Amino acid sequence: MSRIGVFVCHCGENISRTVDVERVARAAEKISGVAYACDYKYMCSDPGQNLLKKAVSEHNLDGIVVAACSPRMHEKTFRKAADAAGLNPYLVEMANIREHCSWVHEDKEEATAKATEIVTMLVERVKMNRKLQPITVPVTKRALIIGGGIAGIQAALDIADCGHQVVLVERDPSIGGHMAQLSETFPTLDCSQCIMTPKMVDAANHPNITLHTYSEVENVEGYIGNFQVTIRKKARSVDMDKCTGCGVCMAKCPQKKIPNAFDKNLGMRSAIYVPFPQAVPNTPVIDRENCTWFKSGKCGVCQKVCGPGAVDFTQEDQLIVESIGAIVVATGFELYSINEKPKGSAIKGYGEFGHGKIPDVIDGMTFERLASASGPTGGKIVRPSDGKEPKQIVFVQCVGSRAREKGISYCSKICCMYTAKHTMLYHHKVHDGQAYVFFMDARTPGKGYDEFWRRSIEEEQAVYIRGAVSRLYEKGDKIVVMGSDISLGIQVEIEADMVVLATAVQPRTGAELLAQKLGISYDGYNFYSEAHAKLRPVECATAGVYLAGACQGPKDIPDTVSQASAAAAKVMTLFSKDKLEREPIVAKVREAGCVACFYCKKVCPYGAVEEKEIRDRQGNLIKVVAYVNPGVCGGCGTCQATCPSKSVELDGYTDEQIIAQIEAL
Amino acid sequence: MPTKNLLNYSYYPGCSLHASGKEYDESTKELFKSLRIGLKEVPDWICCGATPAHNVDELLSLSLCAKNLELSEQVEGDLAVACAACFSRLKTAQHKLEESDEKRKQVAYALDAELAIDKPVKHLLEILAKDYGLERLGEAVKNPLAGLKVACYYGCLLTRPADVPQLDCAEAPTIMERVITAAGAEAVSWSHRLECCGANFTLSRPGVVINLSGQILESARRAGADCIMVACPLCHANLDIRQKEIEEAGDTIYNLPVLYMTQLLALATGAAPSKLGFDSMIVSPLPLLKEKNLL
Amino acid sequence: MQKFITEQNFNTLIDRLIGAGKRVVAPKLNAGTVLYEPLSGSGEMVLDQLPRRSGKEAFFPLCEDIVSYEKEGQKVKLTDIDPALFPETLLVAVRPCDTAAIPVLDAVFSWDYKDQFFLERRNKTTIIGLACTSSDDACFCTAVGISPDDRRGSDLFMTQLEGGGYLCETHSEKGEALLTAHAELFTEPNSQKAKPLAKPEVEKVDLQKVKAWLDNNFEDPAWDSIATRCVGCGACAFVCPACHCFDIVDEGTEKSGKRRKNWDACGFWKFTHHASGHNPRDGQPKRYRNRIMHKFKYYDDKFGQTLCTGCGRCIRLCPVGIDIAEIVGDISRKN
Amino acid sequence: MHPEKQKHDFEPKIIAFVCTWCTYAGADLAGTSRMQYPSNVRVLKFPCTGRIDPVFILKAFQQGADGVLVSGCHPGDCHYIAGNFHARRRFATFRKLLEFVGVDLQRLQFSWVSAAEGGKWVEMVTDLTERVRGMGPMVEFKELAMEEQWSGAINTEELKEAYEAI
Amino acid sequence: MTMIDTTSYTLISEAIKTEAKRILTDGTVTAVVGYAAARRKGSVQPIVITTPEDADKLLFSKGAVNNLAVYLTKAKKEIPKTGRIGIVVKGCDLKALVGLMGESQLKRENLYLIGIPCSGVLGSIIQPDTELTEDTIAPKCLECDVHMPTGCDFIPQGAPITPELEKKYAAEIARLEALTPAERWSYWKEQFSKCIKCYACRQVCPFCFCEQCLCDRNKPQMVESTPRPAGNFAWHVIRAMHLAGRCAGCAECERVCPMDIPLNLLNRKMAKELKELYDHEAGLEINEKGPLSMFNEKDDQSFIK
Repeated sequence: MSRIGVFVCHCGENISRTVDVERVARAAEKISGVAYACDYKYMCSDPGQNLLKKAVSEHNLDGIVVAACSPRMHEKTFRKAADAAGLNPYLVEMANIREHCSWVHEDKEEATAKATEIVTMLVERVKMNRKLQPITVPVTKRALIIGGGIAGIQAALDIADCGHQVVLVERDPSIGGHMAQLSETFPTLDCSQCIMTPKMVDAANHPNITLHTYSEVENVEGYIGNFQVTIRKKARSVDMDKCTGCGVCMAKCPQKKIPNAFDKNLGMRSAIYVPFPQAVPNTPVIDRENCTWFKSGKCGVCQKVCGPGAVDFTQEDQLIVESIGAIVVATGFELYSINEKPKGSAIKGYGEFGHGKIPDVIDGMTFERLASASGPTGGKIVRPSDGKEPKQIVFVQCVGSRAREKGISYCSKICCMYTAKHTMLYHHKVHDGQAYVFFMDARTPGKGYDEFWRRSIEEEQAVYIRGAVSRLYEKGDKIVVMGSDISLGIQVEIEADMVVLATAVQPRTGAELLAQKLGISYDGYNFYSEAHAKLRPVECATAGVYLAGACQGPKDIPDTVSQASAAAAKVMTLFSKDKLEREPIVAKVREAGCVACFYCKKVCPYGAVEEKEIRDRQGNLIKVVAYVNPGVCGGCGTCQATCPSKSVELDGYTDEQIIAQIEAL
Repeated sequence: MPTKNLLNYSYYPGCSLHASGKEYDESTKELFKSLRIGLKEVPDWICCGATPAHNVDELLSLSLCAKNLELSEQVEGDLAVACAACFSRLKTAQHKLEESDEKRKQVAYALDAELAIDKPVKHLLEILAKDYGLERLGEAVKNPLAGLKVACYYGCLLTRPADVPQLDCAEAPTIMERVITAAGAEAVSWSHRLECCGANFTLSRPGVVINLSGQILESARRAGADCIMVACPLCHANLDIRQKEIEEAGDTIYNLPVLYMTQLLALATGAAPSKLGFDSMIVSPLPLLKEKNLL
Repeated sequence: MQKFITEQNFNTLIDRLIGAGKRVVAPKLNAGTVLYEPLSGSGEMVLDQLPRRSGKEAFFPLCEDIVSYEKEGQKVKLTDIDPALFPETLLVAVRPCDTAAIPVLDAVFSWDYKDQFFLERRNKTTIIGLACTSSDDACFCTAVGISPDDRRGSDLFMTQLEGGGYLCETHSEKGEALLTAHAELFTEPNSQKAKPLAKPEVEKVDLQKVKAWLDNNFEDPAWDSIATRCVGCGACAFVCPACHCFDIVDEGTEKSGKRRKNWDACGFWKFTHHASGHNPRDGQPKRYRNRIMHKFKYYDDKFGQTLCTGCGRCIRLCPVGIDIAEIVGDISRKN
Repeated sequence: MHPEKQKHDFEPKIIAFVCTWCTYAGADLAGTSRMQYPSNVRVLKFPCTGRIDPVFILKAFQQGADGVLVSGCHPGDCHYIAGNFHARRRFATFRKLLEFVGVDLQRLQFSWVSAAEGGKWVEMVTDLTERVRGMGPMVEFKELAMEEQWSGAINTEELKEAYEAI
Repeated sequence: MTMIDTTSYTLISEAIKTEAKRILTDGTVTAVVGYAAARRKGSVQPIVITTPEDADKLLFSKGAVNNLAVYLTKAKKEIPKTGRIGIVVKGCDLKALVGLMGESQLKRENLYLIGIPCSGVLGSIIQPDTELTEDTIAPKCLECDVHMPTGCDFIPQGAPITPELEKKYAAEIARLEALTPAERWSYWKEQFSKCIKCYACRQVCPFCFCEQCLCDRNKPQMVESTPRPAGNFAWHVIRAMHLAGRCAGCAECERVCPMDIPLNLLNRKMAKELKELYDHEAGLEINEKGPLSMFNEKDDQSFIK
C-alpha cells in the first residue's frame, strides 16, 4: 500500500478563513494509502518545507500532496523540497484549495467538503505518479542562420564571438540584405552602408562563420540540438577560391543592359555581376538567364579575360549537409507592390494608384536607392521617367498597411519613420522642393523617434496632410494626387512631380515553404509565429528554432538587431551545456501495444513522432512502431487521446493518473 | 412557341429609366432587340431605394431590394439592371443579407414572406461583355463607330465597393472600354473615370455637383474625348443637364455630348437613330455623330 | 412419477411460483432475442425456439461478485458474498442438449475443490426439461450420444402432446416435490401420443475414435487448416451449454470495489496471456485446438465425459462459419 | 454581510476537465480576483484539451458526475499549437454519439476560457451548475452502474436500498 | 417481396477459381483469401489457400457474408506475411481495405484484389440455404453504393442486380433521432444489456486491429470488463467512437453479434455525423489522415461557449 503524506496549508488566513484545514487533514488520514497528514500555517515557508522534508524520512513517504495554492504558484517550491528530502520531485502534487476553493466560496462547510474532495482526488492521482527523470538530449554546438541581412549577420556574429560554429545561408549572391540598400537610417541619419559593410566583412572573415551565399535551405531533418540541414549551393559559375574580385569580367561582359534588382531596376548591370560594389563576398555570379553563353553557347568573354581562370560554365548546384544544433530564421521582408494581384488573392492591388504603371510613382525602397550616394544616380533625386528633379513630391503612407479592404490589416511599423527621413533627405538634396505627406497617424514610439518626426515638419518643411489619397493620375508630366485633408474637411489635389508610396512590409514570397521545411508555424500573412507573443517572442513553438527580424513581423533596424541578439542569446543558452535538459513531461510509446497506425504522428503538432523498426537479433524486421523523440515532444498529449490502443502515454498525465482522479469523485 | 432569342433576362429598369433617363430604357430595348436578347420587365417593380434610403433606414433599403428580387422571380432569366444605382443597391442588399442571419430575419419579418433573393443580378455591361460575349457583339456591329473617341465614365457606384458588384476591378476597370471598342470606337485614357459626379447632392448642394462634374468634363476634354459614355442615368443627368451651368461657372465651353452606352451600341448594331432618343439630350450629340458619319 | 398438465395449468403453475417470490427463469424475448431470463409472468414464455444462450447461467452466471473490499487509511476491509443470498430458482423449458450438460458441469465443480458458488446455486435450482420437436441442420445432439428427449439433468421432464398439454415425468426429489406441492394442477397421464421428436439427421460420431486420434495428434498440421479462419472471439464458448471457464477480475476504485467471476473463453488471446508478455497459445489454431481437446479429450481423461451436447449454437453463431460437428466428424473418420 | 445562501435539495456533482495553460489559469484568476461561484465543481488539470480522451467524459458520468465541463484555450491560443483544434473535432463527434445513445447534452458543456477570463470561468461553472441542478441528478448512469446481469444477482437488501436511493 | 437474382454468382465462382489458380501458379501471390463451402447446405466459410490445387475450393455465393479484410490486419496473425496476397472482396469489403491502407496497415502493392460484382449477401443468423430476398438480404446491402468495386486487379464478368430497396439504417437512425434522450437511452440500455462481452464485434472488425485493445487492459481499467450493463454500455460507446470516421459500413459487427445488438446503427450514425460535420466519407479513397486526425481552423464550434 502507498504511503502518501498530505500537507494542508492555512496560507495565513487565506485558506483557513473559509476552509477548516484541520478537518481536511483529519479526513485525509482516512483516505486509503495515506500514511501521514498535517496542517501548517505557511507550508511554503522554510519551517513548512522542513516539516515536509522531515515527514518524508520519518514516515517513509512515497508520495506527497500539498493542499495549498495553485500549482502554478508553488509546485516547483515543493518539488524542490521533496527532491532535497530524497523523494523524486514528480511524486509531489498540489491540491489547489486556495484559488479554486477558499477564495471563491464563502460557506465554510461547503468549502471544507470541497477541499477534502480535492485532496482525495490528488491523493489518488499521486499514487499513480511515477518517478521521472529530466530528459537529456545531446547538443551539436553549431548554429544555422537563414538569411544574411542585418538580423542574420548580427545573430551570426554574436554566436560566433561566443566561440560556437555558425553556418550562415544567404539566398542572394551577397549578404547585406535590405540594410545594404538603404541610404541613411533614422533617427540619426547615419549612412546605412557605412555601418553595415563593416559588419558584413566581419561576418565573412570570422573564423567561426561559414558563409554560404547564393544558397538556399533545401531540407531540414532532426530536432533541437540535432538537426541535419541540406543546403543547396546554387551554381555561381565562378570559382570562389580562384576569383580575386578584380571585376574585369564585369567590365568586359557584353550584356550590360540588365536591370539591377538591387537598385530597384533603376540601374543596369552585366550578366556576370556583383549586385553592388561593396558586396560580400566580392565574387561575381553569372546570371544564366541573361548570359549569352548560357543562352546561345557563344561569347565566353568573361572566361577569356579572367586571369585566375575562375569562370566555370560547367558548375552545377551542389547539395551539402550540415549538422546543426539550433536554427535562427532571419529571412526578412519584402515590400508590397500595388500591381494587380491574381484573381481570388486575399491581398489586393491599388487600381486607383494606377496598378504600378505610372513611372514616377515609386516605393520607399526605390527612393532609398535614389537617395543613396552609392545608388544608380549617385544620390541625386530624379524622376525615373525623365531624369528631372522633382520639385513637388508627395509621400503617401499606409499603402497596403492598415487597409483591411486591401487584405492587410496590420501596421508596417517602419513607414512613418522612414517617410519622415525621406522628407529630410529630399529637403537636403532639393532645396527648392516641397514635400507633402498624406498620413493617417504618425506612429513614432522609440528613442528619438518623435523628435525626428517633428524635425521633418518643423525644420525640414514637410507638409503633413492628415488624410487618405483616393486617386493618382497622370496629367501631362505631372501626377495629380487627389486626397482629403480630414483636419480641414476639404478635398485636396496636388500636382506632383513624383509620388513615393510607403508600401506595406510583407514576408518574403515563399516564406511558408521554408516554414514547412522547418516545421514552424506562420500566421495568415505568412509571418512566422513566435511561441508566445509576449514571453517567448524569439522562440518558435518548434524547439531549437528561433526568429530574428522582419520575418516574424515588421521591424525597424534597432528592433531587428535586438531580436537577433536575443535569438543568439537563446542559441548560446542552448549551447552552454553539452546536453539539453528538459521537463520529463513527454510522451512515450509502449511498443508492445503499438500497431503502427501512426495516428499519433498525424496529430502531433511538433512532428515529434517517428517510425521505428523493431528487429530481432538476426536483424529480421519484427514490426514497425511509433517512436516519440523526447527532444522534440512538446508534451500536449494529443497523441495519447488519439491512440486507439493507448499505446502512447504522456508522462505526468497518464491514463492511470487521470482515471484514478476521476474515480476519486 | 420557341423563342428566337439567344438569351433571356428579366428586366428591372428602375424609376429613372421611366423618367429622366427614358433614352436609356429605349436604347436598351432597341439594342437588345437587335442582339436577339430577350428582356421581360419585372411586373409591379418598386423603387430600389437609391440613393437616400440606405443612409436613413437600412431595413427599409434592404427590404425594398428584397421585395424587388422576390418580384423578379416571376420572370425567367437573370435580372438585368441598367441603372448603376439600382444595380448597386440590389447587389449590396444581396451581399448584406447573405452575410447576416439577423438581417435576413428582420427583412423576412418586414416583408412577411420567405426571402427569395438569390436571383443573379447583372448589369447590362456584364450581360454584353460576359454572357453575350465581346466577340459576338463585334460580329453584330453593322455600323462601326470608327473615329469616335469615347471617354468611358463609370461613376463611383458601378464597380464599388470592391467585393460587392464584382463587375470588374473596382479601381481600374476596363469593361466599358472593352465593350465600346468592340463596337469600333476608340476609348480614350483619362483620369476621372471613377470619380463621383456628385449625384447625391444634385438637388441639395448643386455647387458640389458643379465642382465634381466639372472636373470630370475637364478631364475628358483634356484626354481628347469627343463624347462621354455613361451607364447610369444619374451621372447622365449631372453631366448632360448641368453642363451648361458648369460651363458658365468655369467660363469655358465643353460641348461634350453625354451618351448612354446603349445608345452608342444600338447605333452601332444598326438600330434606327430616331428610336434612340438623341434629340432629347441637352447637349445634342447629333452634330458630332453627323461629323463622324455615323448617322 | 408421471402426470399430465394442460398448457393453462402449466401457466398457472408458473404464475403462482412467481407470485410466491420464486425466480422463474424461462426462454423469453429480450429486445428481439430469445434468452433464458427471469419471467414476470407466464405470458412471456417463448417455447418454440432454442434460446441463444444455454440455461447454465442459472447456476453459472455470466458474472457474479465473490468478494467486496473497502479501503480506509492503511486498512482494507473485505466482505464475502453470502451464498445464502442466492435466490431459489425454477429453470423452465430447458432443452435436452442444455440439461444433458448439467451433470457434466457438476463433475468439474464438485471435484476435489467444491465450488460453493456453483453448487449452492445449483442446489437452489429446479430444472424442468422439455423435449425437442423441431431442429435445424446445425443440431447434432444425436451425433454425440444425446437424444431430443434426453432426461439427463432434468428434475422434471416435459413432453409436448399432440392434443396439447404436457406429459410430466419426475427424475429427482426436487421434481417430485414440485409436482406434489402443486398436485391439484396435474392429472393422471392419458393415452395421448407425444409430438414427434426432432431427431437431427446426422451420423453418430464414435467419440472413442475421436479421443483416440486426439490422444496422439496434438501437433497435427490439420489444426492450422481447421482454425486459421478463427478470429478469436468468445461467441462459441459463451453460447455453449458445457463451457465453464471463468476469469476472476478485481473491479472498482481505490476506495472500494469487487472481485468478480466472469465467463472466459479459450478463444481469447488473453486467456493464456502471461504477465511477462509471453503467450504459450500464440495463435488461433492453438486456441481452437484447446477447445476441441478440452471437449473431447481432456474432460474425458479426467471425468469420463464429453463436453459437447450437440446443441449447434456455436455452429449457428460462429462469425466465420466454424462447424464443430464437421470437425469432429472429420476426426472420427481419420484412422 | 452576505445575503443568506439559498439551500438546495440537490447539489449536482460537476467535473471540469481543463487545460493547464488557459482555463486552469483562468480559474486561478477567478480565485485571485475573489469571484464567487458554486462549490460543486471539481477540476481536473490536463496539459491541453488535446489530451482529453472521450473515455474520461464517459468515466466521469459513470463515477457519478451530473454535469461535465470541458474547457481549454481559444482557437489559435493553444500552448501546443493545435491541440485544441484536434480536441474540437473529437468532441464535436463524441457529443453526437452521446446524444445518440441518449445522454442529454445539456449536461455536457464545452467552452474556451482563456487565462484572462476569470469572469467567464465563473459564468461557465455557474451556468452549468444551475442548469444541471434544474435537471436533477444524472440517474441514467447511476442506475446502470447498479444494475446486475440477472444471473449474478443476489437478494440483498442493501442493493435494493442503494437502488432506491438514487 | 422482391427476390434478388444471384444466378450470376455461379459464373463469378468459376472466374474466381480460374484467376486464383492462375495467380497462385505464376507466383503473383503466395496465398488467396476467399470463400469456400462448409458442411451445412448453402453455408460458406472463409478459407486461405496457398496452392493452385486448392483453388477449386473457392466460390462466391449469397452466403459469402464475411469481410475477409479482417484476415489481413495485424491482429490476426495466422495469414502468411510474406509476398503478395490475393483476396476476394465485395465493394463493402474493399472500403475497409482502402481504410486500412490509409492507416498504414496494408500496402496496395502487397495485395491482389479480386473484386466481386455483388448483388448482395444474406443477413445475420439466417439459415444459410435461404433464398436471397429483400427480407433476408443483409441490411447493409440495402444501402450499398459499391455493388461494383473499382480499382481491383481482377473483376469477374457480371452485372450486379441492384433493385431499389428501402434503406433500413437511414430509417432507423431517423426514428431514433426523433425520440427523446430518455427514450433513446432506454433503447440502447436494453440492447447493450444483452451484451455478453464475447467481443465477436471487435474480432471481426477490420479496424479493430489493435494488438491489445484498450478494453483488455486493466492498468488503468478504462472500461469495466465484466459483462454488466454499465461496462457493456461503455464498451460499445467507446468502440463506436474509435470507429468514427473509419468504419465504412461492412456491418460485420452487427452480423456476428450473437445477441443481435444493432451495432452498425451506431457506426452509421457516426458516419452520417462526420459527413455533415466535415464532409468525410470513409473508404472512398486512401487518405493519409482521417477526419479525427486533422482539423481545419474554421471547423464548426457552435457547440463551444
